[in-house]
Amino acid sequence: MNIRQGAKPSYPGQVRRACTVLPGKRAAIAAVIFLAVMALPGMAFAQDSEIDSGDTAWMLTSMVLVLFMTIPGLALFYGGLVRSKNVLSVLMQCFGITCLVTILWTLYAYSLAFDDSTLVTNEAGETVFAFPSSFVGGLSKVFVNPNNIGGLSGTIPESVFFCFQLTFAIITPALVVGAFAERMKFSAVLIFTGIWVTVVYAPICHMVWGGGLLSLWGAMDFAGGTVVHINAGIAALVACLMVGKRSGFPKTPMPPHNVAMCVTGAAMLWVGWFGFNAGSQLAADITAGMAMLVTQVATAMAAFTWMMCEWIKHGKPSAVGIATGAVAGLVAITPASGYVGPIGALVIGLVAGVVCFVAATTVKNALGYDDSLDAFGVHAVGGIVGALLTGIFAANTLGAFSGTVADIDIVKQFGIQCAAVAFTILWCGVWSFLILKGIDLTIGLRVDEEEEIEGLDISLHSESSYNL
Amino acid sequence: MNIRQGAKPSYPGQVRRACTVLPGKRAAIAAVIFLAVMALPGMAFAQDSEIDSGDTAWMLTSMVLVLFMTIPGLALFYGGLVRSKNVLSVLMQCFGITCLVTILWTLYAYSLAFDDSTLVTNEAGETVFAFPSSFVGGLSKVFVNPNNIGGLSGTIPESVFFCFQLTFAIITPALVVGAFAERMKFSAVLIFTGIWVTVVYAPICHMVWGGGLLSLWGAMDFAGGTVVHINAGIAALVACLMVGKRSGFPKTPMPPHNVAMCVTGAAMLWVGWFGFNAGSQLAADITAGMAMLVTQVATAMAAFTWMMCEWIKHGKPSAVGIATGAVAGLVAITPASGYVGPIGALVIGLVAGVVCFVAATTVKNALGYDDSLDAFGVHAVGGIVGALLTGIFAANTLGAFSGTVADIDIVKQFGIQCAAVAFTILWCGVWSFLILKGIDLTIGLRVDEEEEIEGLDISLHSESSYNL
Amino acid sequence: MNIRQGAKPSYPGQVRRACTVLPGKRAAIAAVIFLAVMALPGMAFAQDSEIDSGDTAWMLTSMVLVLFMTIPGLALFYGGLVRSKNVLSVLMQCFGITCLVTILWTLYAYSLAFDDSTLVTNEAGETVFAFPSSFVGGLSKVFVNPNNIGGLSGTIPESVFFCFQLTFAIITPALVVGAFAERMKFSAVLIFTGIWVTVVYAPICHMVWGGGLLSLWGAMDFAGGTVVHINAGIAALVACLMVGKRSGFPKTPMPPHNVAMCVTGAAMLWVGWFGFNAGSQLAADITAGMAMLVTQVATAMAAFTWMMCEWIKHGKPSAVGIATGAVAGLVAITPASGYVGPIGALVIGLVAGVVCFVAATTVKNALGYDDSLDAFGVHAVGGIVGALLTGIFAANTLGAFSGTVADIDIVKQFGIQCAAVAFTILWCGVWSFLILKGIDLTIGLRVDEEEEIEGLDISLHSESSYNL
Amino acid sequence: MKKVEAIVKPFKLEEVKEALAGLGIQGMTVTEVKGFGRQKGHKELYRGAEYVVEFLPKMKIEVVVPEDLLENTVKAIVDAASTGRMGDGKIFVSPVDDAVRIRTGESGDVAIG
Amino acid sequence: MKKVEAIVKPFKLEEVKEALAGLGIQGMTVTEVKGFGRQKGHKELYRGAEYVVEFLPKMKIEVVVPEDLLENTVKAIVDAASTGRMGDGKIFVSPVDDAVRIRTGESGDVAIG
Amino acid sequence: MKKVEAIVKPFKLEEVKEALAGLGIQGMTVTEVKGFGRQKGHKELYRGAEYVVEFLPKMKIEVVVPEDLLENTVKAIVDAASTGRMGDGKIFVSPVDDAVRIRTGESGDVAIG
Ligand SMILES: Nc1ncnc2c1ncn2[C@@H]1O[C@H](COP(=O)(O)OP(=O)(O)O)[C@@H](O)[C@H]1O
Ligand SMILES: Nc1ncnc2c1ncn2[C@@H]1O[C@H](COP(=O)(O)OP(=O)(O)O)[C@@H](O)[C@H]1O
Ligand SMILES: Nc1ncnc2c1ncn2[C@@H]1O[C@H](COP(=O)(O)OP(=O)(O)O)[C@@H](O)[C@H]1O
Repeated sequence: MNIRQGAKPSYPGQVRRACTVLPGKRAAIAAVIFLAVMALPGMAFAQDSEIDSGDTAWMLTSMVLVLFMTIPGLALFYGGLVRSKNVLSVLMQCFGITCLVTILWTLYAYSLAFDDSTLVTNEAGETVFAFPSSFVGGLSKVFVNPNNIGGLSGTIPESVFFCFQLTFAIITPALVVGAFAERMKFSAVLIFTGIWVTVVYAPICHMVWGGGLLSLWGAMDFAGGTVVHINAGIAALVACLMVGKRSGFPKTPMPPHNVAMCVTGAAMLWVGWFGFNAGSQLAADITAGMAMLVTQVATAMAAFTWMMCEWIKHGKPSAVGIATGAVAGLVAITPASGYVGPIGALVIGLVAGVVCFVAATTVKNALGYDDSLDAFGVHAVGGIVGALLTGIFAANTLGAFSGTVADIDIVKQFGIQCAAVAFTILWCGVWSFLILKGIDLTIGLRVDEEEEIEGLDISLHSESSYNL
Repeated sequence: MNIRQGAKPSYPGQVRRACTVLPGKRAAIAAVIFLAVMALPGMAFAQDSEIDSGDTAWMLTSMVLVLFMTIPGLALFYGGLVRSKNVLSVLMQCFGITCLVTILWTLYAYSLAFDDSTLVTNEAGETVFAFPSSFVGGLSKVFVNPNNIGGLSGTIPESVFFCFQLTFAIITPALVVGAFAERMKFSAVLIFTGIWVTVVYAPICHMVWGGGLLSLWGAMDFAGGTVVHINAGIAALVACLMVGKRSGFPKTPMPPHNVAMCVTGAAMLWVGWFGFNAGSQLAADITAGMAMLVTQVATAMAAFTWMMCEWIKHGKPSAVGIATGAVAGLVAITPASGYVGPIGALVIGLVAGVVCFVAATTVKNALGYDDSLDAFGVHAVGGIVGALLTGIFAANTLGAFSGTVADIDIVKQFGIQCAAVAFTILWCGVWSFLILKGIDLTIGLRVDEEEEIEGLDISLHSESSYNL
Repeated sequence: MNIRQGAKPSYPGQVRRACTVLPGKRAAIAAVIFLAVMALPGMAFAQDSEIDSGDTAWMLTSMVLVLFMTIPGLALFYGGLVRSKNVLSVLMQCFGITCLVTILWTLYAYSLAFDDSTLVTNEAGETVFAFPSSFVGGLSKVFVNPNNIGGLSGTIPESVFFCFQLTFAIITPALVVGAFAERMKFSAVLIFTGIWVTVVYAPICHMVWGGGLLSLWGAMDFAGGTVVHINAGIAALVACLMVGKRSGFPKTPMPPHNVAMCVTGAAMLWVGWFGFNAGSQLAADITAGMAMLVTQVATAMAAFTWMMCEWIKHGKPSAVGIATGAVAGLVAITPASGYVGPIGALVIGLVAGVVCFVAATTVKNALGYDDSLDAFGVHAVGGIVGALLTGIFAANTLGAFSGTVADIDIVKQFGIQCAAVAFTILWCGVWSFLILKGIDLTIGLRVDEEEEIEGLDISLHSESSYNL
Repeated sequence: MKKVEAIVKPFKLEEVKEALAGLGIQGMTVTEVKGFGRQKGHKELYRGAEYVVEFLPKMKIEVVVPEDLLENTVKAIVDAASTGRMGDGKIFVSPVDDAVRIRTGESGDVAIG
Repeated sequence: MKKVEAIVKPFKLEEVKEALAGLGIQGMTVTEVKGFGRQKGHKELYRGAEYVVEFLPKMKIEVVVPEDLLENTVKAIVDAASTGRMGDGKIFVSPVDDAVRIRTGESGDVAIG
Repeated sequence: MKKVEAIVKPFKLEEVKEALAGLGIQGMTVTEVKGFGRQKGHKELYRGAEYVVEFLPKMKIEVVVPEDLLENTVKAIVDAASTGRMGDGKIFVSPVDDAVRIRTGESGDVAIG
């Protein structure tokens, strides 16, 4: 029963493309190559010629765009929202996470997510459930080097696939920063990140994109609704509950210290997100193009919706509002991006705009938790909206509202999406709690009050951002 | 007489490429495909293989670059130039326009610009003048969805072409913001944008790039001299005249509140503009490469020239000056970018630098209109300079000053360019006036004086950008 | 003995690829084309079809990324580090250099670096030493125009190669700005840049990448360790010694006026650097992918290391520190990027982090020169670390520490790298001294003290950045 | 010698300056301050959290004048700075024992001339 | 009429404001200042160069009160602003000859009411 | 007790501070202000529009001293802050009734020690 997959790794692109209606040029290329190889047996360049320079060009670019989302994008978006005495601490957290995750990904975390050599297949060659391979990858890709990562992954170099996925592993814990900003110890942030990437991110990534559990269930997540956003958002909620409120919250107003910086960061997130979503196709093809289009549409719609909600409720639309709405739209379209069509994306944007607006304003204020920068309200809530609506609007049978996926049973798929969301919430919630508890009991999560009032920039980093 | 074009849409890339001297690899590919199809009739992947992953990769990237020009690029460039009490209003306008135009483009505006199914052709298969198809596109591409936009446009997915053109439709009204900044109502900005994109932008775009009137005349506009810059610049002039001067202008000095922000935005515009110009080739080929090269050269030259003008006239070169000069160069090279050579680009940059310098300083001060951020002085004037000089430096018969277009009658082409410019000025001027008049008579264009003095950030958006 | 190379220019990509272990698809493509040409003699599109749209797409993108490094990246990184009265002067210097170098490159400097028509070859067709062709290129590419630059360079348009290399020529003198910031005359900066690019940059570039002296020696410099960083760093040291200390240095503290701006710039440098390193392969292939991967790894490691050094030494890690460490890592991996593997890159990052930290803090303070923004401590020192370690970690015989280069004699290669570094230091040091001396004796290098105290923004540019 | 401290609305600064110049006063010192008073602050809004900005931007103009100019100075400021609306500000007059011009070391009325 | 000038730690501003409001004082003017005193500044660090920031951010609250309110005002500020740690700040009391409300031209105690 | 208010050029702040420390003065309060006086402002230039910045950056140093230190204080400031050029600034001396140290509640001369 334990047949190793051997030379046919199940990379996410392929897993996901399995249910797209437009197999596109990949199939065509495969056919060509097959013919070529048949015709010219033994030609030395047969394997090399599988690389597609166009796909590779786009994926090199996509990696750059996704890194751009975290630094400087997210760093500015979050940095602008905090008070001026904490801006550097947020930038440091984004930078520190970027560095740390890169190192761990190189040493072992990539292997835990994407080494599929331990996957178990049945006689028909289909991957089947097994322990632990349905939860975590193998160890054959630890200490990456030209010998274990020097080849291709589909039509692109595996090194590029490694880098692209690395940027996802970077931004996910960086998103969590929004929840505990302005009060958590820098050392605790780094330790949390290191453990969390190992026991939460890499496994969930493996389960969704590496041939693990959720992919066996048939969950659809084009670019990371569960892996990135629900994951980050749930960790954020747990973190802000465990770290506690900022001193003075909610009585003292804590307005953004630099809204222009925040809006700049949001714009960069928007721009970079095309690498995230259209890049997740791992190719420069028709599906990537449609992913780009629906990303733009859903984002614009969500931003516009959030703005209109404010206009109606408070009489005035705000810059922080439109920027936050854009992020909510980006989050919601993420899992859907390779599957839905433009009009479906309009609906997803509309729903995400309204729901996240309510979550980040009314609900948060009602419940009174201090999710400083709304990492939960935007990423978990938006991610859930997107993951569920993916199950509906992916279907290619909805007229102008059609997506691109054929043969989809909407009710069943919606059920699968619900199950995948619930599983992610559970896995992430429990582990995040345990990790944070452990840190709290040892080095402590939080700076002391005097340091908090002085600001983390001076108290943790001996710097102040502005000497104007 | 009414023969529908059927399967041969006249997309701008193709219209424009018709007169380039280097038909490049497109012809070669066509030949190969032709041969392949001849040789292997009925092969299933024949149509799919028309997509070029390299071209698609570049166009995905180009879309991202052009979006980057508006948010954050233009937003920062303009945001830095206004006073600190209005910076968020400018950022909001850029964001709001981005969202609104995306939604309209998806619903119907793309169809008005690029649905060529109503174009009328003669017996020889050439498109001929007809009403209304020479002024506006058809309606077969409204409510875009995988069924009407899921195929290819040339060698790239039509969804990518849609997105690329969308970013042009976004930046054009966003440029106009520079003229009425610091005093126009946000609601009026949005309404103006919605109508203007419908009755000015989409038709002009159709006339130049969609097979309409100006393309029948033979006007050359590689990347949007008329469509984007003259269009935006004329609307800007009309708008600043109709909205009126800022309270205090010109007696009170209104220096930029953050020159570093403005220069950062200019740098981003420069960087993103390569997507604009080299992307307008719709392919990653020799013409795209040359478009990139001449864009860089003209921009550098115009910036340097503006700087030297200041140095000579005022004794000191300034940062706002060099940044503005760069933008003037970018504008001027836009219509010329796929046609002229590097030395021609040097000349275009030189002329644009001097002429726009005079327009934005001496002329504006002399005439006394309040084009807050010089949207007219830079975009209309620079666009006209570029459109006219394109008629000259495109010719491949000028020695080191040569462009890349063969068989061009310089005098005649110059005349065509003049006519195209004049037509655009007229069409845009009249419509812009009517739209603004209509808004003025209904909801009003302008905030009241107290709101203006308090600043639009607080009065319209209940926010202030800086809480340092 | 003087056989002209004719149609086979020795462009850097090719020079460098000569010793990579993965000749990759280029060989494969060549073979295909060879076969095709054999089979179909005289087919008109044979030459055209050599262009690879995927490679071209990536190189168009890479050019944009490298320009993005200088403006806005480096401009913000440096601009944030100076005092607020000098921020615009730094931005102006970056912009001015960008413009000036673009113009000179177009007129003649590209030719001096990359016109290989004067190279001398022996009977076996190998380039051999000759004067002056081993030191400087020919003049057949002056006044670039479609006739001398309209073709291909390898698989990409030569115009794109021109632009890509131009962005290297821009950033190199821009890096030097860090050494003399806050006190040098703007006119002197421009004159220095113009001469320096002509007599230092273009020749060194030719010697390393254009078939000149250092390439004959066999020096390995994938993306510019010698050409860009050591070159810039040495010029920086000479410049800061000759221009003299800032008034008040080192007694008066001169903290960065805007650390958030500085960190933003560093993030942009990081992001753009993938164009620099992975773009230097001139193709979207396996080597480019590996270059991207090692760039990310070394940078993260160096940033993390610098941060830990601070944490250990001063008790607190700082934002300026982690950002500077990232730049040090980027510098060090530059020469090595196409040759080493990920674990080798980790080591390079570690060494660069420690060594540059010591150079920029302890050594600088001990010796007391005023390298305002550590252009020497980061670029020369980091560049030397990288150039030397390239000789070691390129070898594909080091197990998990392997690079990708076969048949390398580590000891010999290390010797060659030392020689190349020494030669660059000498050439650049002597010329930089002479140029600066000349300027000092004529128009003078430095503003007078009153201007310096008032700040260069007001005294040289009549502007102040912030009017908040 | 008296010090006149006027707290005015920021956009009135220019007019006050000119009014004082009209009296022949050649020097003054200006500080950005925040005022709290009867004038209601505006509310700001961030993600659904509303809060009131109670401290409003004001300009403090300090001018030290010889006693004989006092009355006119106060009057000039009142005239220039008044809009008749809440928040126009206050003028405080207080005694100054002496003034010194740093450049020359002169003291007394001549130092503020 | 007296002017009470209090230099306090920035985060005490809100409490002082409320304490004054508690006394019925309806107006005050606040300035961001830098204080130098016994309280040690923190050190900042840039690329290995350490330096001490000696001037610490403080808030100066100026409030002009009728003489009868003076004592209570000073007491209220001391109570609200004191943390018992170095750097809590100072209060200075000085004479004011007159006050004028710009809006109305009223002067004397009524102008500061 | 007297308040000495010195308006000086910003780059002289450090020297004045040291001069005062030399007299044993341990506390002072500094504010960034804009000065208007005989010293000509510079012009700034934006896209061909020139305008003159009339208000120049200055530093206001406020120090409250016991009467006996007054003379030396003024002298020390004049010596430290003078460059002999227009715009060196002014010193104003005014009466202070009392001072209170917030931390301890002490008042009088001991509060400013
Ligand atoms: N007692 C006071 N002491 C110091 N400053 C005051 C006092 N009362 C008012 N101010 C200042 O005067 C400004 C205007 O006062 P406000 O009560 O708003 O309006 P008005 O002067 O028109 O009555 C306030 O913002 C504050 O800066
Ligand atoms: N003599 C003085 N004149 C003016 N301001 C002073 C004087 N002494 C102290 N200050 C101000 O009071 C603040 C607090 O003084 P400091 O000596 O640090 O603590 P404390 O008041 O607790 O003794 C200082 O930062 C300064 O702003
Ligand atoms: N009458 C005044 N009241 C308040 N401040 C004054 C007065 N006169 C001058 N100043 C302040 O002193 C500064 C220096 O004065 P200025 O006339 O420029 O030079 P100088 O002191 O050398 O004569 C001014 O910028 C202003 O801040």
